[in-house]
Amino acid sequence: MDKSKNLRETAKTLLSEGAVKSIIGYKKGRFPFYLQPAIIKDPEEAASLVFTPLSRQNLVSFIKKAAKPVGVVVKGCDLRSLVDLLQEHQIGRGDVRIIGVTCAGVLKGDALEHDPRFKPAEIKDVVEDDGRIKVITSSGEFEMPEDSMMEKCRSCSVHAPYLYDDLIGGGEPGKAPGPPAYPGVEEIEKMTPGEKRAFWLDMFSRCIRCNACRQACPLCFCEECVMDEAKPRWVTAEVDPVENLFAHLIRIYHSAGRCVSCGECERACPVGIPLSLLYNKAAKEVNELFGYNPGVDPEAQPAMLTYRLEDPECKSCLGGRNL
Amino acid sequence: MSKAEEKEKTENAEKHEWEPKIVGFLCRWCSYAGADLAGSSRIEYPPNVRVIRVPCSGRVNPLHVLRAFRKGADAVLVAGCHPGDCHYSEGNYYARRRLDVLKELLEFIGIEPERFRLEWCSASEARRFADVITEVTGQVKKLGPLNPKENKNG
Amino acid sequence: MNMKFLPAASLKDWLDLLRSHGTLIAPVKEKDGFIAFRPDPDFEDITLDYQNTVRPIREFFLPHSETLFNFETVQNGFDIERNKPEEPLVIFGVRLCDACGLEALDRAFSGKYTDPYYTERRKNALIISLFCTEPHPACFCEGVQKLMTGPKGADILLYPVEGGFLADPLSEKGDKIIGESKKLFKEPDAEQLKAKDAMVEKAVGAQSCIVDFSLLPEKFKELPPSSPFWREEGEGCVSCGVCSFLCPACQCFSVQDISDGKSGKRVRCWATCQDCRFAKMAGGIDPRPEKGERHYHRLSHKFADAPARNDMIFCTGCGRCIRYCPSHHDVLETLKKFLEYEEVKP
Amino acid sequence: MKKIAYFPGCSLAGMDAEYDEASRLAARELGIELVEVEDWNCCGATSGHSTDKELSVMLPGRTLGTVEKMGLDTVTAACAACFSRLVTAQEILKEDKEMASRLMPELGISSPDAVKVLSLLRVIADIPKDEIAGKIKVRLEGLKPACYYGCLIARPSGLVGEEHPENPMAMDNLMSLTGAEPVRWYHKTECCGAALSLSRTDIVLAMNAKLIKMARDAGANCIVTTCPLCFTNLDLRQPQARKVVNETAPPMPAFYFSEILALALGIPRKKLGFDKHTIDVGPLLDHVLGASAGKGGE
Amino acid sequence: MPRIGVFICHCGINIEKTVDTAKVAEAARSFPGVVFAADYKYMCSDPGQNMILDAIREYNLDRIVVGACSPSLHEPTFQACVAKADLNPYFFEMANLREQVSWVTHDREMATEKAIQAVRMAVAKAGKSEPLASQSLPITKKALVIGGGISGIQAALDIAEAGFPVILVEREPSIGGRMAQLDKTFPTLDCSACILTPKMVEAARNPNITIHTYAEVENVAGFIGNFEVTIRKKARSIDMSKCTGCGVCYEKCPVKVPNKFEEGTGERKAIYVPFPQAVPNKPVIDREVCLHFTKGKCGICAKMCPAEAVVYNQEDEVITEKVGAIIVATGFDLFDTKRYEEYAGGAHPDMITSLQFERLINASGPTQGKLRRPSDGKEPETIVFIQCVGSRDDKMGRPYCSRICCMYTAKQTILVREKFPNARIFVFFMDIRTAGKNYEEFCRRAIEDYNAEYIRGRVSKIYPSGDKLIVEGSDTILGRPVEIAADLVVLAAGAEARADAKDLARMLGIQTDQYNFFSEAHAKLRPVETMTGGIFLAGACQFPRDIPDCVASASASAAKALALFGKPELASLPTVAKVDESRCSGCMACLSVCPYSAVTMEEVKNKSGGIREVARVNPGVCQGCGACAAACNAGVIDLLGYTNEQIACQVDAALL
Repeated sequence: MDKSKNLRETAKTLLSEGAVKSIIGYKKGRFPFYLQPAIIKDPEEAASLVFTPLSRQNLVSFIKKAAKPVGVVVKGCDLRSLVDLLQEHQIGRGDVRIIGVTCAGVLKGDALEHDPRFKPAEIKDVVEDDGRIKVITSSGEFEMPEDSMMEKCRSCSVHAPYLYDDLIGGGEPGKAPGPPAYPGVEEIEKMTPGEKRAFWLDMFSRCIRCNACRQACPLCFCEECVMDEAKPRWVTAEVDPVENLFAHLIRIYHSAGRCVSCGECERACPVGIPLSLLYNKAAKEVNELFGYNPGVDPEAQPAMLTYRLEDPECKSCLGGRNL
Repeated sequence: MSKAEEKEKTENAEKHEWEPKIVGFLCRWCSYAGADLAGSSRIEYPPNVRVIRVPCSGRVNPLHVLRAFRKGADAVLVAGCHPGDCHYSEGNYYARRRLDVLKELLEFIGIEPERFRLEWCSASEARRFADVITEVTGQVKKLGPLNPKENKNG
Repeated sequence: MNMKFLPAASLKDWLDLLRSHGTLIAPVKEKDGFIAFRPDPDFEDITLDYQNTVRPIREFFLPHSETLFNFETVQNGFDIERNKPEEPLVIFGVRLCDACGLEALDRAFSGKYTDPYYTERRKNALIISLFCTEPHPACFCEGVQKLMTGPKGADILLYPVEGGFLADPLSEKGDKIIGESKKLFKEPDAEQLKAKDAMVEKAVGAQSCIVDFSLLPEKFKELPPSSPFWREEGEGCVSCGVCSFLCPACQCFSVQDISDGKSGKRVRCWATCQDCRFAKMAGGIDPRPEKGERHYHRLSHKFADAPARNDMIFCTGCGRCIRYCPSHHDVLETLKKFLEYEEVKP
Repeated sequence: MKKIAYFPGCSLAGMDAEYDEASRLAARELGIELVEVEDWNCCGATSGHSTDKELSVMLPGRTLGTVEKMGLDTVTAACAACFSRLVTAQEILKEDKEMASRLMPELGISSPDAVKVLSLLRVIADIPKDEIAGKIKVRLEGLKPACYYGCLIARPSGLVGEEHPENPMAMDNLMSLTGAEPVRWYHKTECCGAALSLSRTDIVLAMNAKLIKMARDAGANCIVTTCPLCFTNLDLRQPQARKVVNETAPPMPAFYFSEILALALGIPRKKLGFDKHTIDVGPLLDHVLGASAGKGGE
Repeated sequence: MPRIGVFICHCGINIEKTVDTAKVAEAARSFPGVVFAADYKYMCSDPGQNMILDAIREYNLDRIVVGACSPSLHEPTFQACVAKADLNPYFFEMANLREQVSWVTHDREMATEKAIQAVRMAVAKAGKSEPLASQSLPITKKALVIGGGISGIQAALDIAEAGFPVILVEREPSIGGRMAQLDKTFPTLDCSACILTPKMVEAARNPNITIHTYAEVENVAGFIGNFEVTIRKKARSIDMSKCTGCGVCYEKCPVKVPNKFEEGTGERKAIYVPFPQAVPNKPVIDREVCLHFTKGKCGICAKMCPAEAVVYNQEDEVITEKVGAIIVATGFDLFDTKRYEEYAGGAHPDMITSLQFERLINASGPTQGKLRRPSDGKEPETIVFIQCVGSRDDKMGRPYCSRICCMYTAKQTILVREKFPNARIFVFFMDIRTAGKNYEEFCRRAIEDYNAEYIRGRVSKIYPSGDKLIVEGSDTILGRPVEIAADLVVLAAGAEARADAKDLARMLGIQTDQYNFFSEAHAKLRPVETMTGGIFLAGACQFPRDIPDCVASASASAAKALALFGKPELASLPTVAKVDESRCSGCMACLSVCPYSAVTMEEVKNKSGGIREVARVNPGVCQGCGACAAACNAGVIDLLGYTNEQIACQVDAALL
């Protein structure tokens, strides 16, 4: 089934029937290896919508400012951030039309540019063909290997959305996802404290504090970020690895119990800091400590806003132990 | 800091061995009262803890803990009423969740678990309070200074 | 000033000589493949295998953040202590787009108003460029600044040719530097010069530019930031400002005093006009609350105001803003549509 | 079969060989193999521990180290005094960090907790009741033991496990499983006088006479113990004690708890060293086993 | 820039001994914003406070920091002081240099350094302080008293007599409590019932007192002046309006079970009045044992009742009451003497507790006051009293003295002697503690006039021998073992906290000590208040107390409640949460974590004209815990008096 075609038809109907005022989807630009977000209001514009293995962006990030009711094209993974926004009262269920798309996985940001088999300039199109990703170039067709997909796609359990109003791409509706695999986290955990510090300070020496991670995050909906606050000034203008790291820890802590590991932050980061490791670590702990998997149940209370009497005691603290 | 103070400080530093800086957030109902009782009971403990009195362990914003580490704390202690004993009935349960996660994150970036403690200490547990401070101080002395600034390259 | 030939085998010796002129800065490939300019690298760590670094070199002249001075309150005012001058810099491997970006910065920081911090660093620096043989499809430096055919901004430009580099001194300083190490350089032969011309031609051909920049100043005057064009244009933007943070020609900064009320320091750091707080004033008034308005601001500054006031477009066609934009916004596409846009008058 | 290291100690290797024998047999029947600690040495009870603290740790400490080397995680001693010394040594190593760091490497102990020390009584009491009950072959109805624990099996409380320091019950419960009817009495942990056995025999005899009287008053027809020192006082010295108080009632047989258990588990009477007892246990056993003879006692 | 004044107190030598206060003041002069610093012997004294007032005027100070004792002691003192100079009390900040510095640090140099640090932090916080004000809140002038023993009755009567309504909740079927169980009272030997019963009746008759017996407090919400209490009135199975208390029902009831009131020494029926003088003197059906409820048979009581007052299908009634103050008077439990297994294995019919003794010697008790051995009904000839059973015994987790046992044991020896002039009466004691008016004289009388034989020493073992109990102990004065063959042994069981005290503490949000007794706000200066406003303690729920002490503390707690009711209105807490609505994104995190439902969502207009929801705090309801401030990711909701900025500044100052 041609998902793009299916999507265009659905979008056109929704807009022309007035079911939604706007639709957030993907469109092609000048370069065949990039897709851009498209926010359309006119049924005629629906013709520009596409869904391909380059549909990387999590479009939920654009939902807050869009004209409501808004239709939003979501992959199973993006859906989870939408569920979180519902949980956190950032949008009413009635204001959003969930256009779910089954997805076999999307490509990493630099997968096409670093492929030795062809040059970016040769790329003509990128298509999904029966669950495989194919690149059509002037020098032939190439199938992309699995490790060219985003990390989250390789352990994906939500190929089909589990909550939607329209399902694009057919197939069975998905099931509510279990906790993700938190790839890479364990390797860091195994390091010594000194190695961890060195690793992160090295990574954050690259950070230019552009805040793209924050801006691209669908869950960073605060009217004004604490990192921008002056009273108190949590983060100073000094861009050094330590300050960068601590500035980041604020976001990571704030993501705990909310972050659905969509990977937008890491994707948006221009300098390639493996941010997902940090967010996945927080998600992993929330899941292990409190059994909570965010972005699944729109009615559930986010993990940090509730508690259970039998929550584990902080490890290495005394708890009830006598000295 | 004035020049004279600075000079004096370096002199002092040379005179004494390195002393860890520990920031302690104490809930006013239980742990701060416990610390007061340690005083009235004349229980001596290391002078390394700098106490910030908060109404409840649930008031402690993890950002404050991060700030303490950022500004050079070698350890941070948050102490509140025992579970079930919170003056506000549930603040410490929220604190436990928040700080449990924070602790894991700190560990993940290389801050040893001994440097961050969440403790339950009631108004009557003066001895326990003193013991906790003594233990943390000892552990941190063993670990040495955290000061991430100096650890830029490992 | 004459072009010379530097055999590949002599590159190390030359770089070692250059180290005596200041701190050598060159591109280094890190473990995870990330390429960035690093100070004082071992020769073995220097890479020449890169399209371009993610971060342009402007950070060495206008750092992400720098302490301008320390201060302390005293009896009748402040004691101020300025930061000490730094070592001169020798930056090797700079793409022309980034070198040209410095020309834009020069106009901002060493023109009518002189910023001592920037000017001092710039004055002492030696920029050695490496010709870009395989531009990215998003590059348009030739279209906007004619950099392939009329290189500028660097002191020396190296063209990689068979067996070594053709070194083209673009400034007198560059010529002098080459002259200082005559032993290492040879006269180029015709074959090499021909290869260079072919290389330039090929690089020019690899770029595409779909905008006539000369029409832009008028158009910006015509269509105000409040136009629906700009509103729609901004809708797909996340306001991250990667476009300006990675831009070799952007120069906005912010200043912050970090103080305990008694002593402290004044810090200057990068800022982006795409940040919703960038133009916000005390009292909450924001002249550019919408993303489209901020896009208008950025682009009109680069393509209309700058040519008018500084005689230069503040864009060097490096393509970073297209490649690293989380939404892959395409500045040329926007400008093209902008030029074509006709406002429907009600 | 579960393997547990077994420290016999001097009594069981000599004077109280019947205890040793009964313990090994009973344990085997219950699925526990007692593996004798290789090259064991004196536990340090009697005078050893009161003269030199370090020696008092090193003597049992060597045993602990050996057990660790044998690759076993638990060691048991049938003798209450041996058990007490092993437990105490562990405790001192836990408390006295300085001594621990000095002695442990030498003794081959990796951590004071590396080996669990249990009394033989505790080892058997920890077997699920149903499991023991299922293996009882001879019900010892008519046996009315006064279970006598003495001072070392349940004390110091906190060190020796869950036994109540004033009213231990493990042996009583075990006896009940065999079909015997342990009597309720109040002198389970009374002193037997062992420490004064040689120096002030007069006191010891008076104490023993009282213990036996109390047991008899409570309705007991025998006394059961876990400790060779207690046993010596109750059995060997009973004739003397009787003279002191001019006792006219018949003598009170004394047993080790494992002897009773072995009998109930179907070990033939002849295999157990009852002939080594001073007080004749024959009539009582005849009475009890006769009663259950029909159920295949001997 | 604030103008901060710093004052360092010597507290006599308490601080000065280990802290160089002059050096601290000197250091403070260099802290940001500090324009004046001084040290003085006693800052809390009048001259000390005047020093602050003078400095405020002279140096135009607008923030005051005092480094002295713990703020829990003198913060209010100094807040009142700065208010005299028209400064907002929240412009005052305190550094704890005594409890947390000088008393816990012996090295003068280190203590001084720590003190400087503490003052630096207080200065930093003060620099960011804002003026805070209270709001007026109404006070519900009605009190709840939990527990209907002598303490609860006294507190209720005192409040009712002052003209305010009181709800008295008692979980037993009658009020009266422990005192109703006692025979005589020391040191006057008054009959306990004779002095208690009139009070019980008075409480029942007082129109301002509503008594709910056979009822329990199930939930407490709200805060000082404005509590909302849920009370479960357990089904009595009796229509109280019809019942005349004639007693036919319990005469005829066929079921007999041990009577809790008699401490198991006597029996009662399934339908019963716990004791003859009960208030209300109307029965209750124990559904756990009543045949009608357990087997579905019987029904005699209903048949016999002339008033047709027995209602088998009556259900529990749950009522809610609004009250302004709560007095906790839940009393104590008796130590479980069975834990002493060396005493005859824990239990023996002729070994009784002191409270059982009271019932056995009481004229209205099961034996009509004839003291007999429970085992065989024989008159005891040798009676041994053992003190400190479950008191002053670390091994049992009861290292404290129960305070009442020495006196009641002396009383009991006198009562025994009065009945049995020829009996031998022994008392084993550790120490005799008789601090109280006429107490020591009373005890001497027991020994000298009533010939009780006091033996100093503990009992190591009790065991039955024949029909006697052999008590083995030691006389530590004579230094020899003692063995007594007793007919009756009375164990002076210690007092301990109610088994469910911890649950009640949680419900009320008050603290308990390590033994689960309720904690007072200050051991000396606020002995009947708890740390939670509006909740007071009376009687032995706080610590073992005798009757006069219970009554005194009950009247004291009543006075505290009345002091509250005397105010026209209540000032709300100024340190409450506050929302910066312009920055709130309405995620409701604060609302989710607020334990007081003080946060609501309100619609406001956007700058762009749209409607959005933001959080708003009701400052009257907010109790200032700050859970919301820590939950708000954007830092939009903050806690006044402990703002994010203030804490951040303290952190910064701590690490300079």
